[in-house]
Amino acid sequence: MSENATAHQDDGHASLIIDNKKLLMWLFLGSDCMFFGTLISTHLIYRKLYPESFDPTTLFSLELTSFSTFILLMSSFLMALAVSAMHKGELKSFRRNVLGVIFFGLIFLGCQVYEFAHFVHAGLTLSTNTFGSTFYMMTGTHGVHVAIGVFWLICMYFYSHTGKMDAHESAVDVEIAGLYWHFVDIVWIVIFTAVYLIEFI
Amino acid sequence: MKTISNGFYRFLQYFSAFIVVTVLGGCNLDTRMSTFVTKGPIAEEQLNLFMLTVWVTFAIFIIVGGVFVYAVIKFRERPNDDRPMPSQGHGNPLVEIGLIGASILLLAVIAVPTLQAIWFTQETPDDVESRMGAWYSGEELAEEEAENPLIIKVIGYQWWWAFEYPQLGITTANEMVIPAGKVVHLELRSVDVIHSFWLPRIAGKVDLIPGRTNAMWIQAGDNFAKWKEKQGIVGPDQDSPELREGYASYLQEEIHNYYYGQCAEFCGDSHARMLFRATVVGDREFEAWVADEKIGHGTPDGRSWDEWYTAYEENPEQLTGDLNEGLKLFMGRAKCATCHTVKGNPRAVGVAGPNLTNVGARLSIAAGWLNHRAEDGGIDTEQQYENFFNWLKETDVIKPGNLMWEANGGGIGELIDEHGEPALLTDEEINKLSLYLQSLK
Amino acid sequence: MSQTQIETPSPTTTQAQPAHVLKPERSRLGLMRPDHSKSVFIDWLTTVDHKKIGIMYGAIALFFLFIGGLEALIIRTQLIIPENDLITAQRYNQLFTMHGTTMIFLAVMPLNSAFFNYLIPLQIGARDVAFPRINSLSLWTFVAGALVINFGWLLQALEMMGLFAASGPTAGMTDMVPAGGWFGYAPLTSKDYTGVGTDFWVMGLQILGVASLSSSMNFIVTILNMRAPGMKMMRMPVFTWMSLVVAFLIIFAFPAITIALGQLMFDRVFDTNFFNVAGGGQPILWQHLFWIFGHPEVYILVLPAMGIISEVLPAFSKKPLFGYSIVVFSGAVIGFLGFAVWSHHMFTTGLGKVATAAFSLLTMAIAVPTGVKIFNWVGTLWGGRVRFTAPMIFSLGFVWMFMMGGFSGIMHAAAPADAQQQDSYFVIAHFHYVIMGGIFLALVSGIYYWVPKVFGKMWKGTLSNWVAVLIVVGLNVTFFPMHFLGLLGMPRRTHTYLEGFGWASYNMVCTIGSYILALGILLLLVDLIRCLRSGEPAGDDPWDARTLEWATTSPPQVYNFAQTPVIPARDALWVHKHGPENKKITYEADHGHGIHMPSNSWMPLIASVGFVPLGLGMTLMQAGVPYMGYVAIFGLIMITIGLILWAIEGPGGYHLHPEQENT
Amino acid sequence: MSEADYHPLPIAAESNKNSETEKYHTFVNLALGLAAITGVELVLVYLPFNEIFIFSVLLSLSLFKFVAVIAWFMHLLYDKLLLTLAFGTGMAIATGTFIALGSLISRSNVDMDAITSF
Ligand code: HEA
Ligand code: HEA
Ligand code: HEC
Ligand code: CUA
Ligand SMILES: [Cu+2]
Repeated sequence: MSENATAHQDDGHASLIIDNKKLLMWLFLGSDCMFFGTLISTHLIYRKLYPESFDPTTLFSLELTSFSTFILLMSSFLMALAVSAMHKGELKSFRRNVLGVIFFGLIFLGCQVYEFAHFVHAGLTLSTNTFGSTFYMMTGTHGVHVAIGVFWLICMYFYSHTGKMDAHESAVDVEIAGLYWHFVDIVWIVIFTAVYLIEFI
Repeated sequence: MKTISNGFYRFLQYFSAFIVVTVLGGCNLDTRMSTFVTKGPIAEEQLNLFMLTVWVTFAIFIIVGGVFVYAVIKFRERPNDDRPMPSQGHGNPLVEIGLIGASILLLAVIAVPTLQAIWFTQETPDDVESRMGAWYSGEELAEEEAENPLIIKVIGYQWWWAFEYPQLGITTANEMVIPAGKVVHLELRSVDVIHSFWLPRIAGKVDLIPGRTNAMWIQAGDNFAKWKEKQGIVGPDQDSPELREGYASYLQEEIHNYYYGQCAEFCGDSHARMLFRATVVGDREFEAWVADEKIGHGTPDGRSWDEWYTAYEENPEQLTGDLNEGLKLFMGRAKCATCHTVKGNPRAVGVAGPNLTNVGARLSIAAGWLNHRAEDGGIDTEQQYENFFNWLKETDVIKPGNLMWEANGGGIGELIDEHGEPALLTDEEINKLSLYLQSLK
Repeated sequence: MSQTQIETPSPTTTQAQPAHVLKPERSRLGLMRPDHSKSVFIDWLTTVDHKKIGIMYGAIALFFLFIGGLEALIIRTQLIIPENDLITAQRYNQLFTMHGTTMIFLAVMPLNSAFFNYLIPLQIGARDVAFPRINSLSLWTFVAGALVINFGWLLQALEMMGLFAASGPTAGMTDMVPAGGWFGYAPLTSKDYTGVGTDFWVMGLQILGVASLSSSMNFIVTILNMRAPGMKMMRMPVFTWMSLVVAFLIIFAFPAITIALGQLMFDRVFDTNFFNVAGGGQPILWQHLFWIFGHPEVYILVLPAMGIISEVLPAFSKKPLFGYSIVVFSGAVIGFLGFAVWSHHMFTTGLGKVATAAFSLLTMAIAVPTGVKIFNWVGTLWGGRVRFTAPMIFSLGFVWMFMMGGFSGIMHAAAPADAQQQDSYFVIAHFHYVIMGGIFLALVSGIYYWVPKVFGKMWKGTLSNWVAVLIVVGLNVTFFPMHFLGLLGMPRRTHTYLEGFGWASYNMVCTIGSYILALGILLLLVDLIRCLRSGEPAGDDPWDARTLEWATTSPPQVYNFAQTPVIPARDALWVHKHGPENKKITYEADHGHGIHMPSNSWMPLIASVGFVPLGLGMTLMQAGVPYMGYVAIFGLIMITIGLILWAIEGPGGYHLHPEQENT
Repeated sequence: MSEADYHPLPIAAESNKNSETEKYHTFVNLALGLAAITGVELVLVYLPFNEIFIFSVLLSLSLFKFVAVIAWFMHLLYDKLLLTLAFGTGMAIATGTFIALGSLISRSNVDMDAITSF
């Protein structure tokens, strides 16, 4: 989280003027594309192979999922504000926004837990069929990402109360947390369309 | 099963043989599973393409390697070298582009035949003379079957092969029989893990993947047209009894044979022991074989099966003689019939193991691992007996992990007597079973 | 350790800072940092110095090279005669699986990593990598993964002594060591067919994946961000360039296998249907996912080797690399194309004509950029002054042998021909030529080239010639006959074969060759030990080399360069030595606050060690060992705590003042 | 990429204040837009239009959302090109692999008899 050998950038090694941590995060996200790409591919391939095996429209509630999509998008918005606030050094506004993000993230997770519970109750488990396997693993991995993000932001929130935040370092830390959070959001954008919406056409 | 008596002695034996072979013989490329000596259009096409890649890369190797060696020698540092410092140039774009162009050109030389070969080998041709209707004169075929080539369903099991002939209603195991010179269409499936069907002299491999059906075509020997072409007889309508005869003798002399194949995809403990055979025969021979397979076997003493089973149930002591005893074991205590089918025998219809119809006529058992083919191509009966005996006695040693030995209580390694105590087959029982199996031909 | 100082004046160096002068400080956690520890042990365990980490990577990799080689020797001994029964089928399958896995993931990749770690910061004039503590995490996580993946051997020994039996979901299965082949094709790796060995394999690879991913991201940042002033991208040494490409390959290729392994793990633990045929799973999907990773993986292995060659050949030809930019570019093209050819490992799976054709052509296309490299290496020699030093001999061997391996690759690429070659010994021949004849020779070349820099000792005598002769002869005797074996129909992964197929004499030659090879490698070790024990001081630049790492002391100081160098040209040191006056390397003035060094830390080690209980817990749970779930959770907690403390403790750091010491 | 000269990191806090306020408006607009699009999507799937049409509209809408979040929320638009390259390469390889995989695996080869449970 706060790893940076070049904290003392005066050593003069920054050839590209990108912060190390930020670059690292973007690389991670590029790599994460492949993770989710593989998961989503698996899901869609099995959907394509066995369209008759399962009709998810009987289970999915588009209203609920749209709601959680909306929630996640708004959390992204708040996250952007939080990063902005940090850049301006407005700690208060930062805290407010981050709390919002955490709150929205928790709502999203709540929706997902509810959804999973509902599906399992309706008889779709990991081992029911390929749909169950791919769906849970994919959305579950996304959920874990969200949970990690929430945990991270909670840590940040508390950290902001220790008074140890310095405008320069922490702005970057918050920014990369933000990058992560937005990425989780865009993955959901893809999942929402590719997994939920197209089933209803 | 042969056990290794003296490892070091055997090592010495092979080592001296090896010296002799390498010094005197050079490389013998005409071996049982050689891809160099082909006996069918697919393997031939594959070999030709391979040789093309060999020559092209060899040429590149000579040129590039030559320049490389020349450079190393010519430009080596000599003692007291007072030549000026080499120029510190950074390359020459023209040379680069030229070499890239040359590489692409050479690749094209390989690529075009590759594409042709892909289409040739992967699309079952509609060869008129290979249609069942054109050559098969056995029992009546369904109308639509007459338009198709012979179809064989190849099914892979850990670690053996089932060959079903759906058009003919027969099934055999581990030794397939196919007609010479005819296109045969294979449908490949697996029931457990991935296997791969490889018959090197006739065709490269195609995998048997569970959850998936694959197909390939094979042909042992050329068809008439191709043969004529190779004989230098041009013109598509050339046909005459003499030519037909020449073609027939080509098939008889060069193609009729016993071909070796092996599973080529790692499939568990006994992957190394999952071999198979293809016997390539003439049309009439093939029909005779099919007829034989269809009839299957009668009882050892010539009664009808109904009578035999009545006797078996009412007073089995009446059924005497090694073969009857063997069959009683087969149906009874040894539980063989729960897994094996013997055509004719109405109660031996198990499907967990290889179909044993005519197993006594096959030249190997245990999926090609235990062989009893004599020098002359017939059966070495002593060896055959020994093989059956060893197989039944040491199934798990010969093929560790195979289903026949341990199958959750159903295998012959788990047999129990009437008190529920473990009771493996005795040597005497195995003897009778082996004799019975030998009689299945 | 590497503080040992050899008195060789150089423009960059000043006297070493005696470590004990500095006192460890407290971290933000309030704990003492393990800096400047007098205990060598603690110092190495907690080090964040890329050079020490590199040395440890190298040592561990060499260890596993020997393990993997020993496994290979047992394999070869089993195959020496037909129907040999030295080892059982099951043991044989375990041996080749572990041989492949060990060699690729635990020997060659970490050996590459050793070179990355040691050289990249030196070559670009940096103090250290961008994230020293992540670097330490990568190392120890790699060790944890290696332990987990090899743990099966211990369990297997217990099983054979009757002290352990699997009782969980894999009850009754006696294979405790991975035995599914290095590409673990489903459904053989499902729990119906293999036991807890496969779980070790899955968990071990997952953990190794974490290590590779984290170190790759670290290196990309390092290379892009930490270059010394003037070290433009197109001035970087080719080795660094190739490492950059490899790091990108890793971060884009590893996710595919991570997910595939995850799916496999779910199949085994939660009965999911990814590869379970009865439930609609498609084993073919595993093949795709594996090779989407697997093919880039082989370029991950080979590109660093090509980088080494591109350093050694110019150095000993006294010429710059011919066509630097096109060599760099072709490296990147190889990397990129590497993602578009994976199905050439699946030509026999019934891809269909069009797909077969497409992958066939794309695969052939890779010959072009690879050829470019070969041509440029030859061009480098042309008109140069070729010195037959030990590194050079191995590099020349590489060009030759790799070319041969590449050619059999092209033969594979012709899909119909490959139908006869796939899964036969021809494949084994192909890739051992590119790997042993290629990568391994290059790595040995690299060892001969850089050991004087790393340890400050020079090689003695001409034992290296024997090493070269034995290795090159050995590998050709071992692997050349395998081409014929394959074409004569011998399938790979067979623990034995029948007599009468014409394979016996070839196999015997191969086996004899492998012993020659082993002798050669043994001698390499002897030579290395001799050099380390009694080599003469090497001096800063014993080879009259071209790149920046030779501008500092041998061995380099903890801080690499006392002052940051300013790079005026490609091949900076060469230009410095022989070029015009205005192209000399200059050094930035120290602003008086000394050199900032990152602090050592326990946290990466703690977090990494957590992977051991996590990995073992998860696997042993499958084998039915009680309470293992808790062990796994304990591991997870350990990792989390390690990471949190890591974040809180802060990077820390101290300052060294080389100048002052001097006075 | 070949940036040779180096500067210390720009100090973000002060100098960025103006641009941050500017961004604020962009963010608000974008958030509204994203919410609206999600609404449109939800309605769209129930409308009785041609399937292909709906499908392509959905695809472009989500593509827009995707790109928008990356470009503005994640500042990629304002940031170094290199970051776009790093992320874009991953994205491109992932997409390419997805397309290739999707077209390589088809139902025609599936052995439906082997599947016993759905
Ligand atoms: C470091 C490792 C490495 C490298 C560099 C390569 C390089 C190549 N490999 Fe290899 N390969 C492996 C490691 C490697 N491979 C491994 C481990 C396996 C087996 C995995 C397993 O099944 O366990 C394998 C398997 C494998 C297969 C699958 C075989 C099968 O299972 O059926 C194929 C098929 O196309 C293939 C092709 C190639 C090609 C075309 C190259 C090319 O990159 C080679 C290019 C080089 C040259 C061609 C030589 C120099 C060029 C010139 C001098 C220019 C002029 C040349 C021409 C115009 C032809 N490889
Ligand atoms: C980096 C990769 C790498 C390397 C370096 C090697 C090195 C060697 N490999 Fe490797 N091999 C693979 C990767 C590698 N292999 C892979 C991926 C497979 C496929 C696995 C699978 O199918 O799943 C394989 C499979 C494989 C097989 C086929 C097994 C089969 O399919 O049945 C064989 C058979 O000969 C073999 C032999 C060798 C030999 C003799 C060496 C030699 O070069 C080894 C030389 C090293 C040493 C010899 C060790 C050092 C020296 C000593 C320890 C000497 C001191 C001690 C004594 C003499 C007692 N390997
Ligand atoms: C639990 C099932 C089972 C039982 C019971 C069983 N077999 Fe088998 N049998 C198999 C299987 C499976 C194979 C294939 C093994 C292999 O080659 O891997 C086989 C193979 C054989 C073969 C070799 C066939 C060939 O063509 O290669 C013979 C002969 C044979 N069994 C005879 C018998 C006899 C006799 C008995 C009774 C004593 C018996 N089997 C009982 C399952 C069974
Ligand atoms: Cu079946 Cu190997
Ligand atoms: Cu490959």
